[in-house]
Amino acid sequence: MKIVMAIIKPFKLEEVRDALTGIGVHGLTVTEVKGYGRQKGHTEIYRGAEYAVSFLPKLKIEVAVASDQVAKVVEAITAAAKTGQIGDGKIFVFQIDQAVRIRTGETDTDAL
Amino acid sequence: MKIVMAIIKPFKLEEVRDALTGIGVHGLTVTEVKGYGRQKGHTEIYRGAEYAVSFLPKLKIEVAVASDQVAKVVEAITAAAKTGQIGDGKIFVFQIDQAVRIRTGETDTDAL
Amino acid sequence: MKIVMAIIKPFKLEEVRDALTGIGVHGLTVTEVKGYGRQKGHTEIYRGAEYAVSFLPKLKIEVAVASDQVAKVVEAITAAAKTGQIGDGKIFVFQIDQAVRIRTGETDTDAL
Amino acid sequence: MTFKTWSRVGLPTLLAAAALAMPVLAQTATPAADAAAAVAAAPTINKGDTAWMLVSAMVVLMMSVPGLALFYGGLVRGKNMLSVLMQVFYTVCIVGLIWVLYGYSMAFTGGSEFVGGFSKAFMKGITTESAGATFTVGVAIPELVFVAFQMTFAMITPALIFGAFAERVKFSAIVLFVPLWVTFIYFPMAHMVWYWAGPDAVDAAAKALAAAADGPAKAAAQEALDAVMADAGYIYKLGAIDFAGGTVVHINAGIAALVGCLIVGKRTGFGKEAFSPHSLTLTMVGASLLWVGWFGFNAGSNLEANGLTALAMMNTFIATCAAAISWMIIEWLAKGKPSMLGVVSGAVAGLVAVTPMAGFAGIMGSLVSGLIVGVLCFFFCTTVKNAFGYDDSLDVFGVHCVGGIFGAIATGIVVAPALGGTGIYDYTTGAVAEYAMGTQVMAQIKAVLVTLVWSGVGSAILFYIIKAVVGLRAPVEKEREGLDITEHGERAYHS
Amino acid sequence: MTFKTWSRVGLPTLLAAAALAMPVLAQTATPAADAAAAVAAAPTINKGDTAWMLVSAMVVLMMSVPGLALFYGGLVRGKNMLSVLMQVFYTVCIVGLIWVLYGYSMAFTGGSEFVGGFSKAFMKGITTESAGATFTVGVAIPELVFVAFQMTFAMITPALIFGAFAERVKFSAIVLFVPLWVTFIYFPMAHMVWYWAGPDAVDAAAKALAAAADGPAKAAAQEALDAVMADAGYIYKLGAIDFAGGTVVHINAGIAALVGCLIVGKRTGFGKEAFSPHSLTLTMVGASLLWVGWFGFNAGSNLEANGLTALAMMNTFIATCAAAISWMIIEWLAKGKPSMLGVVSGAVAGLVAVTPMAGFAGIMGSLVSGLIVGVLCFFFCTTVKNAFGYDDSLDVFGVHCVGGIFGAIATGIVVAPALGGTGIYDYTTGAVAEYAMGTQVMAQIKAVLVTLVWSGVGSAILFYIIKAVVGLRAPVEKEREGLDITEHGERAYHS
Amino acid sequence: MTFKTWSRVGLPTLLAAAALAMPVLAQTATPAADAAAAVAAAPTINKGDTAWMLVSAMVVLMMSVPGLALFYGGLVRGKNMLSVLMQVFYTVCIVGLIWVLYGYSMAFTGGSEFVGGFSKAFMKGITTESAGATFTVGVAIPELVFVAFQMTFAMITPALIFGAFAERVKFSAIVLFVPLWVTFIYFPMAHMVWYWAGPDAVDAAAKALAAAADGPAKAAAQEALDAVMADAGYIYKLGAIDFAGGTVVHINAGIAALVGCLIVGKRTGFGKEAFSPHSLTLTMVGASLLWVGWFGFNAGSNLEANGLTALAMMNTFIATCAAAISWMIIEWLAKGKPSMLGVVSGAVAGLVAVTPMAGFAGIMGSLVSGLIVGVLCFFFCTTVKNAFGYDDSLDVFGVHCVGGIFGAIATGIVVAPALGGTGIYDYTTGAVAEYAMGTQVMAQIKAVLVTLVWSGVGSAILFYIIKAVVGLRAPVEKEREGLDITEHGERAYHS
Ligand SMILES: Nc1ncnc2c1ncn2[C@@H]1O[C@H](COP(=O)(O)OP(=O)(O)O)[C@@H](O)[C@H]1O
Ligand SMILES: Nc1ncnc2c1ncn2[C@@H]1O[C@H](COP(=O)(O)OP(=O)(O)O)[C@@H](O)[C@H]1O
Ligand SMILES: Nc1ncnc2c1ncn2[C@@H]1O[C@H](COP(=O)(O)OP(=O)(O)O)[C@@H](O)[C@H]1O
Repeated sequence: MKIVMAIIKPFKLEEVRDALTGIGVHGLTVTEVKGYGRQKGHTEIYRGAEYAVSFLPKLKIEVAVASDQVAKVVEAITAAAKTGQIGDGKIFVFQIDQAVRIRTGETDTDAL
Repeated sequence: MKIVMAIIKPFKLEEVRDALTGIGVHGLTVTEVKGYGRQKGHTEIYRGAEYAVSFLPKLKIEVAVASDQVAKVVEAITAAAKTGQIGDGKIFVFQIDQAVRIRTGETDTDAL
Repeated sequence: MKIVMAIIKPFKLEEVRDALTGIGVHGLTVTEVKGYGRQKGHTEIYRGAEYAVSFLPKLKIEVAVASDQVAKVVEAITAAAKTGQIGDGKIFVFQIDQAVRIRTGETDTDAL
Repeated sequence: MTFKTWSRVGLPTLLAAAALAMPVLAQTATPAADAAAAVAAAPTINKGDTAWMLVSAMVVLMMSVPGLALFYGGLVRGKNMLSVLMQVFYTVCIVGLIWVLYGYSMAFTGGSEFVGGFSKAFMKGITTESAGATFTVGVAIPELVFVAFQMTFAMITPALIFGAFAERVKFSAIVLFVPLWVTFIYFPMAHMVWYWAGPDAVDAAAKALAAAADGPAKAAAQEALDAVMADAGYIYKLGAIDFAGGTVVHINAGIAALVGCLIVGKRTGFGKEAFSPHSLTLTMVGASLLWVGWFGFNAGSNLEANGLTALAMMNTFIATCAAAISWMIIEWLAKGKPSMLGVVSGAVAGLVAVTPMAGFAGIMGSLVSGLIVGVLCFFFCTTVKNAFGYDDSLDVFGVHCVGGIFGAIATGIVVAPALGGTGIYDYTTGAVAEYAMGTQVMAQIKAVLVTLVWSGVGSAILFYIIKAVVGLRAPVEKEREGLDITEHGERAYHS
Repeated sequence: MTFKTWSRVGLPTLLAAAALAMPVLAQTATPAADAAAAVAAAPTINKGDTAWMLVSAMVVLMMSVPGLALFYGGLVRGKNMLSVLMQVFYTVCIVGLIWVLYGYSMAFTGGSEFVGGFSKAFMKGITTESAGATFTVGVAIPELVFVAFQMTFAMITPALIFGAFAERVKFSAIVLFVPLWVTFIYFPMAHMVWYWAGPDAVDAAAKALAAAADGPAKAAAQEALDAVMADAGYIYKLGAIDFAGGTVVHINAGIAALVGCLIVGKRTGFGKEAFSPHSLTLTMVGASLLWVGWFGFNAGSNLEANGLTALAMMNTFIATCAAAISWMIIEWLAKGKPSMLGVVSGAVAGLVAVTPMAGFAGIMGSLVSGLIVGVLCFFFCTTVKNAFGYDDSLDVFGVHCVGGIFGAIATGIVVAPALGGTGIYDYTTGAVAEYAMGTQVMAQIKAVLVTLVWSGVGSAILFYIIKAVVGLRAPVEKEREGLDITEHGERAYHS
Repeated sequence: MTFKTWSRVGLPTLLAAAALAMPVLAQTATPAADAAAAVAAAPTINKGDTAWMLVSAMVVLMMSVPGLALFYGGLVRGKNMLSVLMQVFYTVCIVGLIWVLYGYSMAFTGGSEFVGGFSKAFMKGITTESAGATFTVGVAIPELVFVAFQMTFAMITPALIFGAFAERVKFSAIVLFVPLWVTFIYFPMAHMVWYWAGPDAVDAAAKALAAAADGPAKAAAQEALDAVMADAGYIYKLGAIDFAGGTVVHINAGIAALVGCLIVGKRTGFGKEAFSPHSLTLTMVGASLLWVGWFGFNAGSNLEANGLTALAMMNTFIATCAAAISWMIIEWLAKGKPSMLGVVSGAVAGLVAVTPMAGFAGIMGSLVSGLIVGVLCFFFCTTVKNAFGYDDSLDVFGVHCVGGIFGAIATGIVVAPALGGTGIYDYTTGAVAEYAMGTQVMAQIKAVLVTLVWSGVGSAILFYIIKAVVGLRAPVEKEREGLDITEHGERAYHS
């Protein structure tokens, strides 16, 4: 099993979710994060104080899937989250040792 | 060393924390997240606009522990977070290569 | 490739970011989290109700880097985030299997 | 506070008999009641008074929405915010409708000592020309502005109650509770405390008596005066004074709140989970708007814009300042830190306490009362509540009932002219009456007890009825998830 | 509402000719117009009226900022919050400047039936001594307080429009739109509906006619009266009544809003993404402050502080309560849950509907009107809007235009004395006129149609002009990122 | 602004001698002062004035809480929100208590030119019957309403200061600072600017002089008039005019703020970390409520409800609009984007500037003043502050002091009748005085300088005393963690 973690633009959430359910992935967890990268932020001005804001709002999506599904999932996310402009985000894939569904105690891919 | 990451229902936080301290785990990190899964959300209606809300508030708990403690930790969380109803959440376990306590520079299990 | 995940005190963000860009790391993702650990919280009192607040605001920083950079990155974060007082936080390092830049489809270290 | 349509003035001899009848128009006054009529013939309406009362009604609405709604709402968890706002807004609206249908009539027409009749139901007979009495002989205001002003009191009082069992009650229970409670508890209370024949009726009857020749004429005039004096509410006749509603509003709501929170039971997780206020900022905004609007409430209760109104305003300022500061100091001493919530809680306690005394106390009297009530309510909301372990979520009992009782009794003391108070005006003699503190304090205590019993028992009955009919509590899962989403299908905040 | 400087009173015979000339000072009145002048010579200013009107102007400002700004702002996403606040605040400020430069003059001086002239541009000739008419013969208020009061109406009206195309319009488009819209749409509308010669002029001319000897004197007096009656706005002369601005404010803004939202187009993501309101708490605060301030708006429109003002206040209370409750019930039935947003939306619908009838309806009349409008607007904001699929983001059309049309027409019904209304006063006879419902309702409908056409067509032209000049919409990426950061360089919230 | 109990009127000859004595009751007036007394005997109280002043006091409270508290609070980081709210609320409450204990007496009784006495300490001798002067001969208001109105000025002024060193000061320092500052800086300032013998005293003495036979009677009458004229504050006697408190409130607080922020030092992290405002929404709400309440402040300062009050209201509207728009334009030009914070900052700058001129300027005069002050304060808050590098966190100096100085001096210009101003009324002649701009501007400048020195030096001394006694700054770790949790044991927001 793996976790696919993607950093995406906030307004792409619905599309990514739809893409994933489209390929049979029915669970995921989303976190609001701030991203720093190549994409330039804005300057905010509050009277005399000017602040260059380099952290931009992003969403982090975590999807646990069976290892053989990873490629499909990465592809689906990439396709759905892409605008072609700087700041579209990243996908990282990790290994998971173990997964448990709290309600039933099921483990591994049964837990997903 | 491993990280045990659990997605739980928000009101279970105190119980999970107590369960963990009960087995000698004295550090953890909590993140507010939104979960999408089998548990059904609600419909929100704002005048004419109806939105099916499929992302539900959850908490993500991350606990770094020595590898030999993982089973105990998973068990403790499962027991404390369980209500038996859909949406109780998941536990995922990862491998950590390295841990450092910033204050002292201690590493690995000493850092926890 | 690895991900370096650090839990730090919120007001250290700018310094950590500067330290990282100083060593050539130009991307990272930040999450607001609550930390439970050795650092004592406060008691909040709302009229008759007193609550011991044991979860303190922290920031989680995630930086994906090539494996050979990990040591440098850990060092940089440690140096920048340290105040020497309890609660400075932790650094955990994981393995990543794969990385993708959504915009271009580049993978692995090219994606960072 | 007082109110009578002028139609009845000049007819004191008919009063006892006509108590339940529709008001007879003034133009039909029998020439027999000449002396009285001559005096009462010209109650004048001053546009300055009218302007002030229009403003007062307006700002008392602001006390409810958004004032009270924010004061309470800020103290609950974010997931229950809308349920609080909804309960308050609903209460204001439904009471408004009931008020014009029959509430005003039940409170402010003659009838028994305990409740008025339905002669003004549907606002019958009230026109833009109708005049209503003030506290000054010969001075009237448009009746409609009095209707509006008093309506805003009826709107806010039941809403006060909900703080005691916030975050766990079904909205349908609230929907049912409000109409029942105002009908069976509030309107009678308002009638018992505030209904009387009005200054002109008393004055006219007293003057007629003075002018009457000895013999049967004198006896008839005395009887007429007695009838006028008897045409008043039960608590009014106990001799208790309540300038702006310490009994009717605060003790009344406060005891209902305690009863309600005991019957409803504690919030799930009480004592284990933290029920942290989701926005003390909003609570502070609410408290501030309560304060601002409370000038309409207290100083407006004078029904005129004069020096006494200004005194009521000053008292409302100073008791509030004093209680805020005394809560701050005692909390600093007892808990180690002075909190913002403490200061604004003290302010509200001060406002509650000064309500019955606003137009009776001297400024130093309300200053001292404020200092005391801040400490007293702090003690109740912290030590006493925790000792008993009931979950009066937003301290309605500890602030409104305790502060209200203190204020009601203290009013009997600070009204004393010797302490800088105004004394109590006697309309039969046209002068401030001799003052006997023991008597007055006893009258105040009686008023408090009657209120506690009436509202305590009555409210308990209503809560049990509602529990039987639709149920009081939301199911635990709904409570966990929050009433906003489960009861109202919406959430207060999105990012 | 009405307004004339007293300078012109007493000079009815000169009126037609002098329509565009600078007002002649009263002191220069020709002795020839003696009878009229004698009557009109002593319009008195009562400080109670002045106090009430000062307050009214003050709270109508509070309706805009923060009231409307919060009501609207709470409903948008957090990333567009400041853009809403900014649009409202800008509108208030720029309209204030335009008002004193030439707006007041365009609205409230003589000229054609459609728009006034520039005789009072730059506040020329208006001093602290200038008096302005009320609706009562012989009663005046300082002209400057009328200037202030009416200014606050002009400030809020254009701001209402923006709700229909919130979250997607360039600020520069707004900057341009407001001055154009008030100049070409609002000031003429205000003139058409509210401008007339004033009660004293009519009364004086009528009395002069009555006093005139038969023959040429009579004919001259009749001519003078006709001239006075002709000195009024187009819609006023249609016989339509509008107490506080149902046509001028709500229908006017509501139809401009619909036109605007059609021309601007839907928000990016409409129908796909959730546009959840970022803070219904703020929306509730805004709605509450709108309600509080609306008493200034509606009851202030009586220009005096008397029993009729109190009636307007009560109507404003009760229609609001009724509409809130009826929206709540219909939503509960139709959607399964009663929402807080529903209740406050109903309240605003009630406020809109009662605006034209506030001083004309009886309390039961406004209660029934409120019950109906709550259901009607619910139906429009849910079913109708969704059926047509336009993106009137904050339901300006569904609440203000639909509620406004309902209110305007219903005013023609509830004003009927037989239904408890006040009837319509005839200044030429000094009594309430005979009432013919058919005629009145027809006049109301005509007023509605004229407003819809004038504002609908005029606004469309303006929107297209602005689209051509600076463009209406923000580019999609800016819309995605939020207008706060992209248009104003700041964000509403930080932690 | 002016105030005298009527007790002293009619006794001009006794004035100089009695300056520090308790006021003699009017009833004891010596028959010798007959002519004067005859005139002064009948100052009448109008309920319209009273109603307006009650409202004014009410809304000036709303300026502080929640207005100013939100305006400031929204601009700090969330972790310091409650500390700001607490500081403002505490200030309001403690100043209220001090005001009735001795503050009012220090400000508004005779004494030296620099400060009053203690004759009215504890509100001694002030009853519901006490009357206080307005600016019009023969017109009075209840003294208690004046006490309330002026109290609200004293409440807000010290709270303005804290914006300059928000987010870093110990609460105990604030607790100490406020009583000291009002006692030693504010009350004397109010006395110096606003205390005078009142219109009736001057008028009576002037009439007595006119009526006096030549010879010793004339000399005595002249002496009496001189005594009356001498019975005034130092700055008043400089000939400076200040309608609603440009010097007493804004320059006074603004310079104390600058001094305080220099002594306290910068926030930890200044220049490195972003101190982003946690809620510009709240700041906008605060600014709006400040504006609404400011009508009470400025137009209320006329102490009557008449045409001049309406002028003060219009000026308060228009200068604010103008300054908001001019700040918006200059920011758009200079920084590329017009910000919401900019618009509301401009509005506040306009309100500050119009304060001293509200009842003196013509509407076009305040429009131009507003346009200028918006640009001026923008320049100070951006360029000048950044150049000097001090950390006036919320720009108290840049807005209140700079805007106040501009307004005070501009008042000397726009008051000119030739520029549409009202001119300055001379009570000795009963007419508007001859106007000499140079003289007036010079008087205004002197008043500014005296204020800057008095408050600048005095405040510095107080800050150093407090620094020595309890310390000014919170320790760095507490500052980092936020003052809410460390100083008050609570947090503003929970989810
Ligand atoms: N090395 C990294 N480690 C973790 N997150 C990263 C890293 N680099 C970028 N990110 C995340 O990806 C987001 C997008 O990266 P950015 O460089 O702006 O554009 P792009 O994805 O087009 O390369 C960033 O906002 C950040 O959240
Ligand atoms: N494949 C997944 N990857 C990551 N998180 C998941 C996954 N499936 C579920 N979750 C998380 O677990 C939560 C609970 O899952 P859900 O399917 O609703 O119920 P249950 O835990 O009872 O199976 C979800 O809200 C989501 O946060
Ligand atoms: N075992 C753990 N697993 C995950 N996070 C931890 C763990 N222990 C501590 N943390 C995180 O590190 C933060 C700092 O830890 P703490 O024990 O307070 O101080 P220190 O870092 O000085 O040891 C905590 O607030 C928590 O967020």
